[in-house]
Amino acid sequence: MALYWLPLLPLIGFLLLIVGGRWFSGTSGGWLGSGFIGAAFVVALVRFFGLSDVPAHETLWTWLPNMALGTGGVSANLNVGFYLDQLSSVMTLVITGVGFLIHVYSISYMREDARFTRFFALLNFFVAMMLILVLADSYPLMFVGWEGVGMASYLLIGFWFAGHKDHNAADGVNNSNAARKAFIMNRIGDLGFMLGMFLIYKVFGTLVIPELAGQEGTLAVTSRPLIELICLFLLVGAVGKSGQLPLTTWLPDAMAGPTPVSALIHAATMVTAGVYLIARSNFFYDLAPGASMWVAWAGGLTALYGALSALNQTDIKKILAYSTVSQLGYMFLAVGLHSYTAAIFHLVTHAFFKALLFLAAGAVIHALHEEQDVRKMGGLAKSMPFTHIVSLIGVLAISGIPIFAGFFSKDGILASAFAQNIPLYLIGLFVAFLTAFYMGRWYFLVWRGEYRGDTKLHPHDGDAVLSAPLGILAALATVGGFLNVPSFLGGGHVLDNFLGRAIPVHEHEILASTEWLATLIAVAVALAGLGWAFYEHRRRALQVGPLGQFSFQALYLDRLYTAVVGNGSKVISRGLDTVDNGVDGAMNGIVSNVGAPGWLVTIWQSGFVRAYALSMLLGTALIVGYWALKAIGGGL
Amino acid sequence: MNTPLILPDVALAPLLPIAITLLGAIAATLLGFFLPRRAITLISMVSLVLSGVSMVTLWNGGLTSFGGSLQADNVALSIGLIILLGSLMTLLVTYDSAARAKLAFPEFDAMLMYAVTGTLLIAFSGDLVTMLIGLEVMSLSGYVIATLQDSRRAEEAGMKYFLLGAVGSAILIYGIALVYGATGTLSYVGIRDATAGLQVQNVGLLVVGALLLLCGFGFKVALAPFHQWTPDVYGGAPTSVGLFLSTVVKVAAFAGMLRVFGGAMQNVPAWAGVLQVLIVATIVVGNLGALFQTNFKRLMAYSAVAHTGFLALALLGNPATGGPALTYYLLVYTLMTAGTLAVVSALQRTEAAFTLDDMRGLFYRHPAYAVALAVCLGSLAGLPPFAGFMGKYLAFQAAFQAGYVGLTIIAAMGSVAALIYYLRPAMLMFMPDRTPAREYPGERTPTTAAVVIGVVGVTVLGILPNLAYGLVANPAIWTVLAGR
Amino acid sequence: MIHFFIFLPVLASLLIFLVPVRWREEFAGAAAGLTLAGGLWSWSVGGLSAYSINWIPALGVTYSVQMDGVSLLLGIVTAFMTLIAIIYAGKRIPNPGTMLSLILMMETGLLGIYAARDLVLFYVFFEDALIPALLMLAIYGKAHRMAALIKFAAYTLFGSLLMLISIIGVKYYGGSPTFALADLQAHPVTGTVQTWLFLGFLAAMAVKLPLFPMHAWLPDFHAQNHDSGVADVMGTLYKVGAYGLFRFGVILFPDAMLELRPILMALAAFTALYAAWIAFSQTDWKRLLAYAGLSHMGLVGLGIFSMNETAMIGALFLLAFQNVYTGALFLAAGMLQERVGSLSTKVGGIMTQAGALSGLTMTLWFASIAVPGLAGFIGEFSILLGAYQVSPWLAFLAGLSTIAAAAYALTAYQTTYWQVRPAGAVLAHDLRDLDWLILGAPVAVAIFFGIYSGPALALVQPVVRAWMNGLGGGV
Amino acid sequence: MESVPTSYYIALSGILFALGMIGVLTRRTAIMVFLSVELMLNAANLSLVAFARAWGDLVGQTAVFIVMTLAAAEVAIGLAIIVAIFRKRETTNVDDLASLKG
Repeated sequence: MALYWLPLLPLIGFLLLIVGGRWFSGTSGGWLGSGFIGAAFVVALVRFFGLSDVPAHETLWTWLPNMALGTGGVSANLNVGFYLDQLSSVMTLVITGVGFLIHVYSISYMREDARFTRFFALLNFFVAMMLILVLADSYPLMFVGWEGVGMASYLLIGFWFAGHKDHNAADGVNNSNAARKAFIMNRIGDLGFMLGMFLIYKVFGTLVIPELAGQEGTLAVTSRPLIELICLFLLVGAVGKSGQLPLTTWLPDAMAGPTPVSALIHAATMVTAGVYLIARSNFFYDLAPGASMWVAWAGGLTALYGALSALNQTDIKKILAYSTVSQLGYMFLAVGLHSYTAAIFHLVTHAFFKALLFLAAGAVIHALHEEQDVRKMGGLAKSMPFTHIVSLIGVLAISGIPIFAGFFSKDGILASAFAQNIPLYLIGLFVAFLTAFYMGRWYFLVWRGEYRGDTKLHPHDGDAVLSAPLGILAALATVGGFLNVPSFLGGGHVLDNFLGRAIPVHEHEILASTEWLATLIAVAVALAGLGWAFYEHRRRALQVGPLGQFSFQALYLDRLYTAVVGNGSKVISRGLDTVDNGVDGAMNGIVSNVGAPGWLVTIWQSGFVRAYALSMLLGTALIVGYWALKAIGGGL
Repeated sequence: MNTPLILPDVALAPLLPIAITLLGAIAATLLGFFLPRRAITLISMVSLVLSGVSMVTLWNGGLTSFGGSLQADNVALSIGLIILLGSLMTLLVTYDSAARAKLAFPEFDAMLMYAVTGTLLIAFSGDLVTMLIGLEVMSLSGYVIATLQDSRRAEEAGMKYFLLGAVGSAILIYGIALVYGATGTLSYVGIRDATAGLQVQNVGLLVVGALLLLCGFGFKVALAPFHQWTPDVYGGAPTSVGLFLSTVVKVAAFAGMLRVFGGAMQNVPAWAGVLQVLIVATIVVGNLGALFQTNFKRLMAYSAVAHTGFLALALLGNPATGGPALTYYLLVYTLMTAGTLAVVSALQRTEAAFTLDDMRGLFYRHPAYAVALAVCLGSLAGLPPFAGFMGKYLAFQAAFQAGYVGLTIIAAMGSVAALIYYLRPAMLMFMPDRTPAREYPGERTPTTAAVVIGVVGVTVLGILPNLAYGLVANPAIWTVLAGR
Repeated sequence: MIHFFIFLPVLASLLIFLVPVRWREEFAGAAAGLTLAGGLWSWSVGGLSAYSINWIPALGVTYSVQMDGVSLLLGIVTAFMTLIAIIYAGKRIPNPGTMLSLILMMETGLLGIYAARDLVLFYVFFEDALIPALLMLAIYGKAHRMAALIKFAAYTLFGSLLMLISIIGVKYYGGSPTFALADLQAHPVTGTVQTWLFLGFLAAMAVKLPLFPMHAWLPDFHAQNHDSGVADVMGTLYKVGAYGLFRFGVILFPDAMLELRPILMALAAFTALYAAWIAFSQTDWKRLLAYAGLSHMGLVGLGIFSMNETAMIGALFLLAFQNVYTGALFLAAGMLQERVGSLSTKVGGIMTQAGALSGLTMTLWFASIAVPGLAGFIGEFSILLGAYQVSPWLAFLAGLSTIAAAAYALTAYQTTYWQVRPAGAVLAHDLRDLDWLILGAPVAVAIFFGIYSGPALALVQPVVRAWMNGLGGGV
Repeated sequence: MESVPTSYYIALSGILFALGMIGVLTRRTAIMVFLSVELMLNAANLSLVAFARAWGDLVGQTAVFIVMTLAAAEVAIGLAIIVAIFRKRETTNVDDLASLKG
C-alpha cells in the first residue's frame, strides 16, 4: 500500500460525507467514516510491519516552486511527498488507532445531532490532515497538515456554532468565539513556523526534511545563532499548536466542541503536533542547546501552569483540558531535553489515557444530559459502573501509579530531567503531585460521594458502541506503558530502540539505584496527591479546590490577553480605519485644495468685458514688460 | 524705380479651395433673397464639399501662388480639410436647429461661409498680411454670427466677443508691425531667413513683436489670460455658433500660430518660454474653471480653453513631431467637440441652458444620444480607445521630446482634473432617473448625422489612428511651414 | 486565434444588443464560455505565440500580442471568472443586457492587458477596461456612487497619465524604434532617468495594485457597486498593477526597482498589514472584502518588489488565484445580500439555514486567508519565503497580516454565518441550481490548484526564471 | 534731407497704442471703447509706415491700406452690433452687459 492511501482514505470519507451528506441516513455516515479510519489504521499497520531501517519516501507531484534542492545549484520544485520512518509510523498508528476508537464512540455519542454526518466528515478530514502532518516529507507539506488540523479543529470546536439545537444564543457565541480563538492563536504560532521555514530555506536552500537531515556537513558548519533562531521560530509554531505558554489559552476554551473532538484533537493527537515537530526537527535542536532550553522551560512552566489552573476548575472537561496543557508541558520538557523518545512515549500513553478520560467524561455528560459541572455530579460509580472503572484506570494512569501507562512514560521524562536539569525536575515532580491531586479531585467529585445533581435524571452506562472504545482504551492505558519499560525495571526499552532507528536517543548515565530512588519519589508524590484529594473528599471540601479564583481563572492569563491583545488590536483596527478615512480624506483634501482655485477662476470670470480687457492687456504688458526688462538688464 | 513690371504670380489652382468657399458665401448672400434658407444651407454644404474635393486634388502638389503669399502645401490642405469638416458639421447642425435657435436667416449661412473663407485663408497663408486678412475676415464674420440670434444673451456674447476681439486684433497687428520693423519683410520665408542665426539688427523689436503676436493669437485660440471671452461667448451664443467658434475658428487660429511660430518665427527666442507659461496658466484655468460649471455649454467652453492648452503643447514641440501632432489633435478635437455640441443641440429645449441636471438618466430616454455623448466625452477626457487619447498622447510626446518634461507632467495632471468634469456628466447620463423626458422631441436627422460623423470619427481614428496620422506624419512637410 | 481570444468578448458585447432580450443571457454566457474554451485550448497547445504588426508606423506603435506563460494563466483566470460573473449576473440582475455587455467589454480590456507586448497597446487596453468599470458603477451602483466613481477614475487616470509620460520617455531616451517590448528591451534606459521613468510607471501600477497610499479608491469602489458583486468581480480582475510591474517594470526598469526595493517592499508589506487590520473593524462584507483584497495585493506587491524568483512566482500565482476566490467571495456576499437583504457582517446564523452557501463561502475564505492546501497558500507562502530572503523584517511584518487575516475573516464569518439566527429574521434559503456552479466552480479551482499546482506553476515559473537569469542570475 | 528718426515714430506709435489701451480700460461706453481700439490700430499703422520708410519697402505701406480697410470693416460691424444692442437696451454702457459670467 502506498503511503498516500493513509491520508487519502479519510479524505475520501470526508468528501463522500460532506458532498453527499443527505445520502446517508441514520448512523450509516458514522459507520462509513469510521470504516475509512479503520482502513487507514490497517494501512498504517501494514506499513508499520513493513518498516525497515531505510525510511520510506514516496513523492507524488510538483507543488511549490524552488523550495527543494536540485542538481547543479539550481533549486528544484518541491514535491508533495510522504515519508515514513519509525517516528511517523508510531504517530500514524496512534492517530488512526485512537482516531478509529473515537469515531466509533462518536457514532453513539453524536447520534442525536442534526448534523451527524457532517460531524464525521469533519472528523475524517481532521484525521487526514493529521496524517499528512506526520507523514510529510517537507516542512511546507507538514504545514498543510498543521493548518489543516487547525482548520478541522476550528470547525469542530465550532461544531455547535449556534448553541444547543441551533437555538442557544449565548452558547453559540461562546462556541464560535472559542473556535475562532483557537484558529487565531494557532495562526500566531504558524507565523513562527513559517518564519522558521523561511530561515531554513535561506540557510539550506531546501525545505525537504530528509534533505535537511542529510546535510550533516552543512549543518555542522552553519553558524550556531542561525540554528538557534531556526529552532526558536519552530518553537513558536510548536507552542501555538500544542497550547504551551504563552499561546495556551485557546486550548481550555476548545472544550466547547463535542467531547469526542476534545478527546481526539485536543488531547490525543493534534495538540501533540508541536512535540512531533520538535522531535522531527531533532537534527536542528540537537545543535541548538539554547533553543532547546527554551523548549524545556516552556514545557516545564506550562506543565506547572496547567496543573495550577486545573486545581479549581468545575467543568468536567476543563479539568481534563488543563491537565492536557500540563501533560503537553511534560512532553515539551522532554523534547527540550533532547529526550525525544521519552516525549513520544508519553505522547502515546497520553493519547491512550487522555482519550479515555475524555470519552469517559463524555459518557458522563451524555448520561447527565449535557451537565458538565462536577459540583452537580457525584456518586456516579453506582449507576455507571463500567465507565467508573475505565475512568479510574485513566486517573491512575495519568497520576503515574505503577503498572499503568503514565507511570512509565512520566518516569522517563522525570528521569531525563533529573539527569540534566534539577530545577525542571523539581517542577516536574511538583506538577506530578498536583496532577495526582486534581485528577483525584476529578475522580472523587464525579464518581464518589453523593449525587448532587438533578434527581430526575437516571444516569446509566452507554451502549456497546459507546463502551467498546472505552474498554479498549482502558486496556491500552493499562498496558501501554510496557511498550517501553526502562532497563532498571528489567525492560528492554522497546520503543526507545524502535524509535532510535529514526531519531537519536541520548542515553543518560544514571545509576540504577538513583533511578530507583527517583521512581520511588515520583510514585510517592503521586500517591500523596491522590491521598490529599481523598482527604479533602472525606472532608467534603473538594468542590472548592485550592487557589480559588486564581486557579479558576487560569492565572488570569486569558483575561490579560483579552484586555491587552484582543482589545488592543480592536482599538488599533478602529484607529487604522480612522487613519484610512484620513488617508482618503487627505487625498480628497489635496484634490479639493488643488481644485479650490477653481472658484477664483469663476470669480475672475466676472462678466464685465472691461475686466476681461484688463486681463488681456495686463497680460500683454506683463509679457512684453518682462522681456523688455530682461533685455535692458542683460540683453538677450 | 526702374524695376520692370513683373506680372504677379497668380496661379489659380491653389486658390481654388478658398475661391469655392468664397463663391459659396457670395451665393448664399445673393440667393438668400430668393431661396429658402435650407436650400442655402445645402448650397453651402455643396460648396464645402467641392472645396474639399479641390483640396484633395491639390494634395502633395505643394503649389504656391502670389509669390508664396498663398501656399497650398499639405499643411494647409490637411488643416483646410479639418476646417471644412468642422464647418460641414456646423452646417448639418444648423440645418435643423437654426430655426429653433432663431437663426434661420440666409445671412447666417453667408457669414458662416465668409468665416470659412477667412479660416482657409489663414491656413493657406504665406505671409503675415494674408494671414491677417484671413483672420479678420474670420473674426468679423464670427462677431456677426455670434450676435445674430435675436436674444439678449447672444447680443451680450457678441458684444464681448467683438470688443475683446478688436483689442486682440489690434495687439496682433501691432505685433505684425514690430516684426516687420525688425525684419523688413512680412512673408514667412523672409522672416524665417532674416531671423536665422539671429542676424537681425534689432532683436528687441523682433522679440516684442513676436510676443505681441503671441498675445494676439493667444486671444484667438483662448490661451489664458486671453481666454476670458470664451466661456461667455460659447455659453451665450447659440449652440451651433459655439460649435463653430470652438472648432473651426480655433483650428484656424492654431493654423495661423503653426505657420507663424512653427514656421516663420522658429528661430526667434522668448516666445516658447512665454508660451510655456501661458500653457500652464491655460491648463490650470481651463480645467479648474470647468470643474465648477453646472451649465454644460459653459463647461464645454472651459473645456475648450483647457484643450487649447493641450493643443499648444504640440506647438512647443519640434515642428517635425509637433506639427503632425497638432494637426491630428485638431482633427480629433473638432470631431469630438462638434459631436458633443451636436448632441446638445439635438436635445436642448432652449439655447439658454443645458445643465448637468438635464443629463441625469439621459441614457434611459435617449440611449443612442447618450452613448454618443459619452463616447465624445470619453474622447475629450482622453480615454482610449477613442481618438482623444491619441491626440493627447501625441501632444505629450511632442512636448516631451522637445524637452518640456515638467510641462508635460503638469498637462497630465490637468488631464486628471479634466477627467473629473467630463466624467460627471457622462456618468450622470447612465444613472437611472425616472423624471419624464425634457428633451426636444422633434425631427433632427441632420444633427444626428453630425453626431454620427463625430462619434464614428473619434472611434475609428482612435482604433486606427494611422488613417489620419499616416497622411500627415511625413516630417518633411513640417520643416517648411514657412514655405520654400 | 489570439485575436479571437482577445476580441471575441467585445464583439459579443456589441452584438448582444442585436439579440432578443430573452436570449441575451445565453448569448453572453456562450460568448464567455467560448472565450474560456479558447483560453483552455491555448493552454493545451502551450500558449499562443507572438503576433506583431505596425499599428501607427510613424510613431513606432505596434500591435504586438502574445498569450503564453503568465499572461495565459491570468487570461484564463480572467475568462473563467468572467464566465462565472456572467452566469451570476444573468441570474441575479433583472434585464441584464447592459451589464452583460459591459462585463464582456471589460473582459476584452483585461485580456488585452495581459496579451499586450507593446507599451502603448498596454496603455490602451489598460484604460479601455476602465470605461466599462465606470459604467457598471454608474448604472448599477448605489446612492453615493458618483463620488466613488470620480475617485476611482481620478486615481486611475492620475497614475496612468504619469505612466503615459514614462512610456513616451522610455522609447525616447532609450532610442528604441518602436514601443514593442522586445525593442524597448534592446534599447534600455539607464541611470537616473530610468529611476524617474520608473516612478512614473509606478504611479499607475501603484494605483492599480493598489499600494498604500494610492488605495483610497478601492473600498468605496466596492462598497458602492451593485449588491450582486458581479461588478466587484470585474473590479478585482482589474487590479493589474502587479502584472504591469512584472511584465514591464522588471524588464524595463530593473535598476530602478532594485534601487527602490527597500522602500517599495516596505510600502507593500505595510499595505498588507494595514489593510488586513482595517478589515478587522469593517461591518460591511464588501468593504471587508475590499480591504482583504487590498491586503492580498500588498503581499503580491511584496513579492514583485522583492525581485526574488520564488517571491515573484508566488506573487503571480497569488495574483491569478486571488481573483478566483476574492471574486467568488464577492459573489457569495451578493448571494447573502440576495437572501437577507443586507451586506452586514452581523446577520447571524446563516449556516443554520443555508448550509451549502455557508460551507462554500467558508471554503473560499479559507482559501483567501491562505490555508495550505488551497490556492492562496502557495502564493502567499512563496511570496513571504522569497521576501524573507531579501528582508526578514518586512517578511515578518507582512506575515503578521496572515494572523490579521484569520482574525477579520473568521470574526466576520462567525457573526454572519455562525451563531444564532435572530428570531423573526427572514429565512435564508440555500443554494439553488446555478448557485452551485457559481460558488462551486471557484471552490473547485481553489482546491485543485492549491493541491496540484504544477500546471499553473509551469506557466509562471519558466518565465520568471528566465527573466531573473537575465537580470544576472537573480538577486 | 533732414528726416525724423524712425525711433520717434515708434515712440509716438507706442504712446498712441498705450493711450488706446488706457482708453479701452477706462471708457464705459461701447463706442468710446471701440474708438480706443481704432486708436490702437492706427498706432500700428503708424509704425508700419514708419518701418516701411526705414526699410525703403512698399510692402509695409500696402499693409497699412489693408489694415485701414479692415478697420473700416470692423467699424461697420461694430457699430451694427452696438446699434442692435442699443435698440434693445437703450444703453451702450458695456458694464451693463454682465449677465454671462462665472
